[in-house]
Amino acid sequence: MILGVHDLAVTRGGIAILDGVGFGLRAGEALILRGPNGIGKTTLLRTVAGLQPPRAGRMELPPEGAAYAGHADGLKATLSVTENLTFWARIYGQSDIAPALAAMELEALAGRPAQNLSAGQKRRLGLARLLVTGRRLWLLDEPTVSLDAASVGLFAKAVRRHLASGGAALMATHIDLGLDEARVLDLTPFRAKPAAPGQGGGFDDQFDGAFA
Amino acid sequence: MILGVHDLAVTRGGIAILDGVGFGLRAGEALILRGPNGIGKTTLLRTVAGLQPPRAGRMELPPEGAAYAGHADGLKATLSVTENLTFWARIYGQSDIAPALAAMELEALAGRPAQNLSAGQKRRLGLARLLVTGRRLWLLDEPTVSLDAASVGLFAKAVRRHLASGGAALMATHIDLGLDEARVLDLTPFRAKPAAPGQGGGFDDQFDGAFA
Amino acid sequence: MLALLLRDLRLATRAGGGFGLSLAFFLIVTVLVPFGVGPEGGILARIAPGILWVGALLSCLLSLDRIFALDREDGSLDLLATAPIPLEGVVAAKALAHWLTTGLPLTLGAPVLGVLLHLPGSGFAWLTLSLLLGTPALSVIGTFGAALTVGLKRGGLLLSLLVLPLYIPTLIFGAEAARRGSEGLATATPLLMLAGITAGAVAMLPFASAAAIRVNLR
Amino acid sequence: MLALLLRDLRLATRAGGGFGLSLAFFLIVTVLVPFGVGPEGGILARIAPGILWVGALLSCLLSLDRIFALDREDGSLDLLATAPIPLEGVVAAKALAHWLTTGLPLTLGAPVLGVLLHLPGSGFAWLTLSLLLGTPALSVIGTFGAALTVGLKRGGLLLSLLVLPLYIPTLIFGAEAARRGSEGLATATPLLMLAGITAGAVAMLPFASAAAIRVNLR
Amino acid sequence: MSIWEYANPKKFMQTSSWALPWVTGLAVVTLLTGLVWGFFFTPDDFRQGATVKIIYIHVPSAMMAINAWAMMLVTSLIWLIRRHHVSVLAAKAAAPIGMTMTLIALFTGAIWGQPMWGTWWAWDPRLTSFLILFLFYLGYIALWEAVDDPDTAADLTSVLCLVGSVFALLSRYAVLFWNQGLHQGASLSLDKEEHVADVFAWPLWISMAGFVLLFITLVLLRTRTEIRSRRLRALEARERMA
Amino acid sequence: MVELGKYAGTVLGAYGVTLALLLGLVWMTLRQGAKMRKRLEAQEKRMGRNG
Ligand code: HEM
Ligand SMILES: Nc1ncnc2c1ncn2[C@@H]1O[C@H](COP(=O)(O)OP(=O)(O)OP(=O)(O)O)[C@@H](O)[C@H]1O
Ligand SMILES: Nc1ncnc2c1ncn2[C@@H]1O[C@H](COP(=O)(O)OP(=O)(O)OP(=O)(O)O)[C@@H](O)[C@H]1O
Ligand SMILES: [Mg+2]
Ligand SMILES: [Mg+2]
Repeated sequence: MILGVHDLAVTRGGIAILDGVGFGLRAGEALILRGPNGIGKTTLLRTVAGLQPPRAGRMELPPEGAAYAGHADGLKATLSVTENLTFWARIYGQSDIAPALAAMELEALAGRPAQNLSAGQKRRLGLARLLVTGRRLWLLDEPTVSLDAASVGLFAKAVRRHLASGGAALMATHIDLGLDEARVLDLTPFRAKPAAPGQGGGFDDQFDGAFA
Repeated sequence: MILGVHDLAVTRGGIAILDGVGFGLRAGEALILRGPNGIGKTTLLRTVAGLQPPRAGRMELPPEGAAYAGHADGLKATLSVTENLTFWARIYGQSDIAPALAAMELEALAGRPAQNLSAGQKRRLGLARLLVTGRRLWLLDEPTVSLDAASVGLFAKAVRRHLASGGAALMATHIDLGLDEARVLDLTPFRAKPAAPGQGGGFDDQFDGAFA
Repeated sequence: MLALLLRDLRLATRAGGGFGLSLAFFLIVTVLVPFGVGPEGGILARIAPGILWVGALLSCLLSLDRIFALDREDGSLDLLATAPIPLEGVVAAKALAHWLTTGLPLTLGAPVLGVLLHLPGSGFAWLTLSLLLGTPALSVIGTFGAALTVGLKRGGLLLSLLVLPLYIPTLIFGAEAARRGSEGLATATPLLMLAGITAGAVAMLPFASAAAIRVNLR
Repeated sequence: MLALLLRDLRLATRAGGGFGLSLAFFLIVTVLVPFGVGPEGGILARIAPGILWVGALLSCLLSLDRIFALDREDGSLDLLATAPIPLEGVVAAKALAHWLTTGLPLTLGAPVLGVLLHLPGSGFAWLTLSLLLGTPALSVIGTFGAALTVGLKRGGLLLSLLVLPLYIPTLIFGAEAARRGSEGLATATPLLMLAGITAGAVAMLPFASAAAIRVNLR
Repeated sequence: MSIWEYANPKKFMQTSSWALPWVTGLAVVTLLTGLVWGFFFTPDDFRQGATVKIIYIHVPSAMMAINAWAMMLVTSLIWLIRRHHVSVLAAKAAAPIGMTMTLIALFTGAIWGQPMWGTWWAWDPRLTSFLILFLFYLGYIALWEAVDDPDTAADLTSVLCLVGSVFALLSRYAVLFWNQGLHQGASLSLDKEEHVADVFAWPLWISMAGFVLLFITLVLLRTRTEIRSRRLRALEARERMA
Repeated sequence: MVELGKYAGTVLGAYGVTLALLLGLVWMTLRQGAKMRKRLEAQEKRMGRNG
């Protein structure tokens, strides 16, 4: 078991968004989060990544943590493709970026400053970063935004290779990634219900009756 | 004829990207631009919008200009949904924002500051802005990024209504918008070829032989 | 245009919008100077008009990058450039909004800070008048600098570098008027020059700024 | 961590990265003061150490928002926070990079600007020494302020407002040491205090900064 | 044949490569003549002593500092009006030279000021104007560095040069109003009283000519480098698209 | 040799600074020129003279 999530509740801006979310992810498995806009996919992924604390529930994560890729790609506009990728590789203690460049077909752009890439090329570079983290668990928030069909294919191939080598991936997306083997979890049923009066655990739920 | 584009060449960072692009758009028509990442869809749309000068060719635009919606939505994080929309309506000399809110199902979020919207909700607000411009020609760059299936449906409905009322739309996208009546133009064949030595019109093409 | 002005004023007065912060910065610069040069009243009184002008100028400077950079980042500037209002009007509305949220409060706040620096009694009126005449020029010139650097990531310091030499004539005449006023000398010439600079800058620079923005957007 | 330090230095020295610009700002503040207070050598000499310290402090201040804001905007900070290096280390590397690109150049540039303000000959060595001891504290304290405001759009002026009170002790002792030095008095006490502030800030503040960033990210 | 033909880089490269050896040679000869004559073979001034020898570098560099900016103004205008690429590249090429000239005038003036006025620096109007000019150069160069699309940078720096020139003039008057100053008046003027003696004037004229020629040489060299870098950019773009 | 008297330091300093700055400028100009020429030649060799 790489990731276990039990009865998790997440909040955004102090307000409960999702409640009672639970799932597990074994080596070689991928799970796709779905749900309408604003249901809380981004919030859930950030919580699992450890960027914000859960409101309730429990998570089991690999000891070394997960590799997170959000809406923004963490690229420096004035550094070249190679320099950007090398930096992240060194941060994660890796050294070889050539396979990542090859996997996302970025070799031809290697010397180009990131600011001169198109939207999709930037995104491909952002995904190449995942390959140099060496982490087993990937958390991806709408990874294929702006990608054309060929690049979505590259991405799917990279995910498959990652799964085959014993990794796992949790992804939020609205479109079809072409990863038929992945399980799908629709978050709609977990939408948080307003806490019953006096029942919620947080400070904000303890007011009922205070101003009688 | 709402938009006529003849033999257009566009540049990015001083470098020719597309060459000889031509198409026409009549009232009630929609055209979808396709092509791999980095082919120049964004650049073409910005050129048609008048944000950058074409390198060559001719465009016929409606006298009042076009409504452009790019990757960024032009939202102010601290203003509410209503305030954001009212501002753009006033800039375009319109006053009624209620239909736009309704078309994008934003009524429930009307008082919420834009910073507290999810990625898809922001995008919906960005598209609602188009409805308050009163312009006949829409130029849309990846309009459905981050939208869920239901919102893509809303968007398609809004475009159809716009076309039915005599408008036209030019859109760049990688995914299926469910607008089957729209024509599709693949930009791949228009990729600019390096100017033949000494033939190009720009300063950068006049060098050949300069260093003999 | 009015819509734009009102929106900018509303944004500035919202939380995090920066209204009052440049006034606060002015306060802090004025407070730091006595810590730096020591507390003797005589010297402070002597340098007060100059320091207040320099402080007002710096606070103005620091708020310049808000003029266009935010609109550029969230795409509003692209949309404004394709909207049915002339870009010169956009620029003028932005400069006016900047003056209303920065220059005017600084002008009104300066006399209060003058007390901290032992500004002589006769100097208050002249200080206020010179700031009132001079700060519009600071806003308009600053808008030009902001327009030049709008395409650059965090152009803040470059912006300062470009704008400061342009500010020098305004500073010289403004501080000179305030200093002469506080020493009881004639102030007509520097005040006239100041008014001339402001009038000229307001009349001409919006065109240069709009041109710079057009270049930066393409 | 070393990778981060090197990246930040590289980013700073790239075009538009802001290296040298804070030095330029220092130069400009120093130049503006005579325009404000008038050209008389005696007065300038008297206020020179204080103005130079205030100028160095302000230039330092203006470059603070680059420390984290850019990384926040492009998502790097989220990624660094989930990376296998302690956030305290990230903060320390950032503060060091800031000092190397700001505090150190300011220290080296100050004597040259001293000439413009007629700093007395005996003052140069003490000015440099006090800046050398004091600027690391400015960088570390500034990093803390930047960490507190990292979540805010254009928090620049708010950042100044938060950091300036924290800068005051450093400024007082630094300027005092420089002033006494230029007047030929004993400087040991303020210099010792300055060294103490720097040592304390370097030892403690990175923890507070890392905590602030964690809070701001969630 | 009009000067607009030099908008073609090929034409400019050919002509400049033909002219360069001549201009360079002439520059070296005049500069050496002027400076050697001035340094070794002129008498001391009765009031200023040997320091008067500084005039042979101070005045020409001060003059070139202003002339370089004037040239940048003209070439920038030509770019804005006629889209003459070589013209704006020449403006870009001239800026670091003008800035160096400004620095030389400032440093030699400061060194001269030490014995003459007893201070390295005084807020004299002419000195102050030069300091401001230095800031303008700095801003202009920094803007070129910061923008990476060459035509965008050309447009922005040209607008800055235009607006900056107006404000530079304005500063000059402001500074004169602000402080009357210690500095020498123009000593090569026709006014008899102020006229420097002929023994000093000849080498001064020659080294001024030398500075002008040196400026032309350097502008040509640097413009050629700028044109090459545009060429390299264009080739790299072609390679990328191929 | 010329006699500079008590102003030797001043005059030599001024000439020294000037020479240093001028030589620095000339050296930078030539070095940048040579570097650009080399890069351009390498690129032209790689691509053929006209791309
Ligand atoms: C740092 C400071 C200085 C600067 C920026 C400066 C600037 C200038 C300029 C621009 C000129 C040319 C004026 C013209 O030809 O119209 C000039 C000329 C001259 N300067 Fe300076 N100067 C400085 C310091 C000094 C000092 C300290 C002295 C000596 C006492 C001095 C003596 C002269 C003389 C003798 C001339 C030639 C007279 C003339 O042609 O105007 N300068 N200086
Ligand atoms: N400043 C620049 N200088 C040089 N080339 C650039 C610059 N900016 C972008 N490019 C290049 O211009 C080309 C066109 O980019 P554009 O953004 O128009 O592509 P796009 O079709 O919108 O791609 P996507 O689908 O990925 O958004 C890309 O190959 C990109 O790498
Ligand atoms: N600061 C905030 N305060 C209160 N509510 C917020 C805040 N930020 C976001 N929200 C709300 O939290 C909910 C969850 O947002 P989240 O970004 O996680 O959605 P999402 O599932 O990723 O949506 P999308 O598919 O549109 O990206 C949304 O309804 C949003 O409006
Ligand atoms: Mg989301
Ligand atoms: Mg695009």
